[in-house]
Amino acid sequence: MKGQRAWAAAAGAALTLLLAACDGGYYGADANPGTTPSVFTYDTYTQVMVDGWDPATEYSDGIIAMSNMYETLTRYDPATHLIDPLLATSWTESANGLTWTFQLRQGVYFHTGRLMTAQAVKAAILRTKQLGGGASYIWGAVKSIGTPGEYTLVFHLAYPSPLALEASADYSAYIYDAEAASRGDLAKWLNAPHDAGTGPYTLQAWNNGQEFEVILKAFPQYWEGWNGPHYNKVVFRVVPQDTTAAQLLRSGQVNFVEQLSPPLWKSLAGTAGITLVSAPSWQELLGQLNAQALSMPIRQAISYATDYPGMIAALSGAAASSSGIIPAGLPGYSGHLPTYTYDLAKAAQLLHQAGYGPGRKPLTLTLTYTTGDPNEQVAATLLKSGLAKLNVNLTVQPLAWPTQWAKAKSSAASARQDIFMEYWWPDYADPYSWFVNLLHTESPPYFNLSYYSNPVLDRQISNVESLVATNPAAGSRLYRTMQVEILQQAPIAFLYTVNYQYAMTTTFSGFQVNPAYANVVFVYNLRP
Amino acid sequence: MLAFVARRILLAILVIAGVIVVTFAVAHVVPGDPAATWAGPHATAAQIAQARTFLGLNRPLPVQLVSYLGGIAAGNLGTSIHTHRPVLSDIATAAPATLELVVTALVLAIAVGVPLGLASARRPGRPADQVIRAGSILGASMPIFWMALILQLIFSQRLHLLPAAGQYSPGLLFTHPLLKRTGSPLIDALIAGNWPMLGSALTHLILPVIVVAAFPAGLIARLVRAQVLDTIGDTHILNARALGFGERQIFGRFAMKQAWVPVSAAVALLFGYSLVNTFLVESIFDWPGLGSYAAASITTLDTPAILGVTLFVAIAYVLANLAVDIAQAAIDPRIRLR
Amino acid sequence: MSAGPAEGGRPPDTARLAISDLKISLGHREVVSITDLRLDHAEIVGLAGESGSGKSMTTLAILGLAHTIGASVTGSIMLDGRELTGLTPQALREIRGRRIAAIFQSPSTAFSPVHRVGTVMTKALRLHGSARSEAADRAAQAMRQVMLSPDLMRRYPSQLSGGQLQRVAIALALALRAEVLLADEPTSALDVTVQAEVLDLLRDLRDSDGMSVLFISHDIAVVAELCDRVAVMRQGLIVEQGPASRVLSSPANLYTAELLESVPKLPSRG
Amino acid sequence: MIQSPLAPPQAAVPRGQVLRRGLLANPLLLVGGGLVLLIVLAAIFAPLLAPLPGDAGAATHPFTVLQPPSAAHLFGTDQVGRDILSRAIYGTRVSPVIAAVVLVIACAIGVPLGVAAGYFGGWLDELIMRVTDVFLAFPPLLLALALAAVLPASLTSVTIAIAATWWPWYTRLIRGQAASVAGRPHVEACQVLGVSRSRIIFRHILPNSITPLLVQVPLDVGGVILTASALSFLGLGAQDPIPDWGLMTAEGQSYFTPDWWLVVFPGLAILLTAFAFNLLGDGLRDLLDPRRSFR
Repeated sequence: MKGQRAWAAAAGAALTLLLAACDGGYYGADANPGTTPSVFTYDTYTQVMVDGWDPATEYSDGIIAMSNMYETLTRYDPATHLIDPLLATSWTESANGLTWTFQLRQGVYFHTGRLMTAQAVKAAILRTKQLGGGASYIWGAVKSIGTPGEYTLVFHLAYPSPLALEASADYSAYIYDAEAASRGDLAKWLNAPHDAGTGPYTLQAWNNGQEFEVILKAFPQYWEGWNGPHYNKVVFRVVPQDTTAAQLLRSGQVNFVEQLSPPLWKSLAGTAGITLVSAPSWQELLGQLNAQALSMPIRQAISYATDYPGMIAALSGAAASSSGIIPAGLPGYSGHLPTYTYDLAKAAQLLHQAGYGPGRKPLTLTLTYTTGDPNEQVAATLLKSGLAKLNVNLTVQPLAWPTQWAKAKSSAASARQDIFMEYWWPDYADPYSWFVNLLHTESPPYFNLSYYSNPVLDRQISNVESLVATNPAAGSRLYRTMQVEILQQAPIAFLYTVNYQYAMTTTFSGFQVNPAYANVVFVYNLRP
Repeated sequence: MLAFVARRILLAILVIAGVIVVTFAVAHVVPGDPAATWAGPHATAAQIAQARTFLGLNRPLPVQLVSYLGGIAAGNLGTSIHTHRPVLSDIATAAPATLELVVTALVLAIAVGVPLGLASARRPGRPADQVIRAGSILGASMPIFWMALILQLIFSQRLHLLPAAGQYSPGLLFTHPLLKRTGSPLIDALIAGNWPMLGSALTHLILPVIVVAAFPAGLIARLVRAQVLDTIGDTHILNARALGFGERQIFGRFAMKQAWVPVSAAVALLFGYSLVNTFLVESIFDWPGLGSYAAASITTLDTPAILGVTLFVAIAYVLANLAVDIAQAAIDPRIRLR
Repeated sequence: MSAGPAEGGRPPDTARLAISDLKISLGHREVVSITDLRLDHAEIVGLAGESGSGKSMTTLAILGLAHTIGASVTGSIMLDGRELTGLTPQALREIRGRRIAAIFQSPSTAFSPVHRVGTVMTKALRLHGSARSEAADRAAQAMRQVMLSPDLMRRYPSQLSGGQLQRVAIALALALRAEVLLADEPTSALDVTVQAEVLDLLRDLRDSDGMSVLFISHDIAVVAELCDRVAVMRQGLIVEQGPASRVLSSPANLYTAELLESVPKLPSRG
Repeated sequence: MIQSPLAPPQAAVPRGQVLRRGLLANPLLLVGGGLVLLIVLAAIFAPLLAPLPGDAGAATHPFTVLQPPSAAHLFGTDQVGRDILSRAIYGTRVSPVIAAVVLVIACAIGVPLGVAAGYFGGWLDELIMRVTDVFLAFPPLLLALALAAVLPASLTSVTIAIAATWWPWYTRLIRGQAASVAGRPHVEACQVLGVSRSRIIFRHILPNSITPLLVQVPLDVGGVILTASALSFLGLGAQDPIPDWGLMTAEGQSYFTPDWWLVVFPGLAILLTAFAFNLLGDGLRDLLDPRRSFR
């Protein structure tokens, strides 16, 4: 055999491998040759769809995509603090608060082609309620649903509940075609993935684990129509490095960046073609303290060892001080709670009670946070620094969000972390979400990742919503009582409240921050 | 020659089998429970037990090894935990981008390294030689991830000369759509005559290629220098001079042709080395190849994916060495006799 | 020409190669100093001496390659009356190979191991002005002249024996139509029968092609057998030179006598 | 014998003179040696040299984050206000020390195996060398990376992962040497005379086999430092607040566009350290083993 032939054979083999690797089609998986759609690209540092595609149960970061594919009966308006109509055009509440009647919008089609009727909405809500995942507790008060007319829906409640508000939730409130899979398994069909919403955009491609992760295209039969300027494609692009994200934004390759490190965000000020938007949020950074592994004095000590002013200073502008549990702007907020301060002496004293602390035996704790988020990294480092002065060694592990969450939910208690750092935001404009998700007894754990269990608190949580609906003052008092108790028990360290720092191109207008829908951009509302 | 090729192929197969066993061993030092990870967060104890049975983790280790080998023989590298797709198809999706980067970098490294090495050998010990030598040691001392960041900082963030990241400008996908044939946008754009896309792919390639090529170029230069200096004292070089050949031909033809043998062996080594280096730089340049996949697998503790990539790169490396062995035997007949 | 050239000086203008006052230095050390050494048309001159006596350095100096090992050269080297020292590298390259060819001690390393021997031959011929087809023809013809099949040109050096390679080297000199052949220990690495064949070939070249050969060897017996005239070299100096028959039968220099004594038996010339 | 025309005449020169000449002829070796000396001194006297030694540990200064280089902080401060100069100085105690430990472990595994393979030969030799071949079939760094990825992220894991993949080089290096020493007449004579195996190994084989290691090990220090830094950069090694240069670079990545000093200085420290050891190793090789000018 001659050398040239050997080379040719090797090259041929390599080429075959290359060709075999490709499934044909066009780059970008979606680009439709011959058309020049206007594309909106949303840049995020972490994977978007990690909790499945079922609108009834999805309860994680998928909201930023799902909110453009699915709609709810109502939507919270951050400007007026009122509930606006969406799929429902109007609603009434009976005097005793136990019967709610919703009039539905007519001529709305699901992406499956079916017409949205009262029957269809009822089927979706009942399925969501029955599955019990996500934020399905919002339908918890619903005893039965009547459909007296084709577009009239009547909810009969077991106890008073603010249903119009709850119907605006960003999770489990989506209205979808429950018969999309006919007789098949709907969850399986949805996770294929497919979508069955009524929203302006419909799923075009999902490239799981890849950079151009989710691609949505316009739904031509959208009820609000496509007159006037709108984006007709939405791309969710995962870029873990925020310096890269900033560069992509500068060159116009992405339109919106969800999060940048504060100095990087500030450095973009004055850059031609870029707008910075900063706004207070209802999103908090929490440290859920493993209540099964750590006694109360240790949890309190950790809360005292947290350098709150330090975090806010270090994150210059991206963080605001936390006020207990409920962020300002939500019912139940109180500015005068016995919150923790950065007090190492008190922390040392508490640790001594537990047999640890300076001069005693060392304590080793583990903390997990989401990789790619520099702010969480700073918070974790500062916490570690504070604890180190107390003879507590904090092992900090950055993990991709799906992995971090999976580890926390591990059935083996030994595999779980001591401190779980994550963001929390409400499911609708109400604080209930914090209590029912993070603090109510939960087995197996889902979001109660402090594994905290308190029967008294559980009962209070069960009552608080109906109390708010019937006696707001008493409801407020109960919220306050619960917050005092939780701060005392310290299953969660409330690190800070996020200040949104978005960066976006100036190529569109109409963006509005809506803290009730964390980090969501309602792309249809933008005018390119 | 045929016997030589057959023997080398047989050896390569044995080595690959060993590589698979080592990878399997690495997979089984993992602390923690792969079954629990697989079964997912909602899993009950029974579901985890079921997952353990499904993954075959309840069987004795030798049995698991045999089925692992069988799986690999059938092209099954397991399922990725973070993409939920077969690892092999993930690798197939990512490999073309990495090959585009590594092959271009090696071509650049040879194009730069060989002339530098020859220049160094022409005047050994002189300032130019010392500078080239120091430069190549500097290349070998360069933390490649840092070099990537610094080049990005200078050429893209500060001077705005080159794009920071990506394989091409995605905006072009809509104005100049490109059909996927080989998985390398560079080659595909060339085939399709899609010039805007080709330009975009080329400018996006510059920084990552320089970073990946830095060490190989230095190493090739030093190797060429050493080999040429080694050869230049040989009688046949004297003979060539006595025949009236000029120095340019002496170095470029006679000495260099002999140097290609060790240089090509080094290129195989550098191929493997550069594949691994992409693990460090692809995520910086947002390059959708094996390196980004491996980096993502690391943050998601995705053991099957990490090991799949490891195995794939190791096998590619063994095959590259095999190809070079055979090519060398074709260049230099003496090798066949060894 | 059977009688060989007569003893005594010819006029310098008739000498093919005339070396006078040649001094070769390595750094500040003078390693060779030759007052007078000449090579006539169709003559084989032996340059004998122990290793390290400066014979090979002389070869390099004649080829104009002494600088490649860092040596400097002064004095005069005349080829057919033309001064070689001081020529430009370009002019020297045209003479090397084309007019003065050289063959070296170990034939197995004399050819690039990664080129076919024929490739080197045709490259050298084309370098000196032959067209592609002419180069191949001339090489093949020269191969036949040294009793080798032209097919061997397709082989790599590792596929040829030492004797074959030395013949190829000589064939190359022939093909180039060189007038002077510098043969530096051309037979030392060969066994006795092959050695005899090569020596016969050199005689042939002298007799039929009129080639002048400077035969360099440490082996006084071989020199005695082959050469018309002999120069004996020691520590860079020529200690004795003259017709082979005279020098070898009645050496004037003590060193020559010593060299002769080391040979078991004086070969008889026939 | 006959001298090759090209071998310049060489007079015997005393060894010390060779060394001195080598040093003068090779300024790079002097530079490398000097830099290595500085790095070692920095590691020893880090507490005296670092302006804020506490910043190499758990201390943070959240009110002075991301300060550019100034008289107060020559290298600036990082995202939690730590003095980067102090951390960079303390960094000399991290990856160079890892390199030392890795090389000691790799020698401890590689040398005995190499000696055993070379001295005993036979099936043992076959077994050891085939295993070695398999390890060497992985590109450098790859296996260490895979191993570090499945182990918990820590410096110990990194050390284990690199050492576990580094020894085969030494086994191969030692084996050839040991085999040739074992074949020497005086060793064979010892065997005939009934000298115990352990005595032969420790008195004859081992001392005569490890010479190439003296050349190779210094050359490898830079490589191990780069490997360890790379693993830390990927998050597989050192964890905050350990002042590892690779980790500092990784953490600085989120900030480096406006705040370049977070990335520039730690990376420069890696570059300089690896460069110093490579210059030293390279020069030592030229000096001790001029024939093997390239591995």
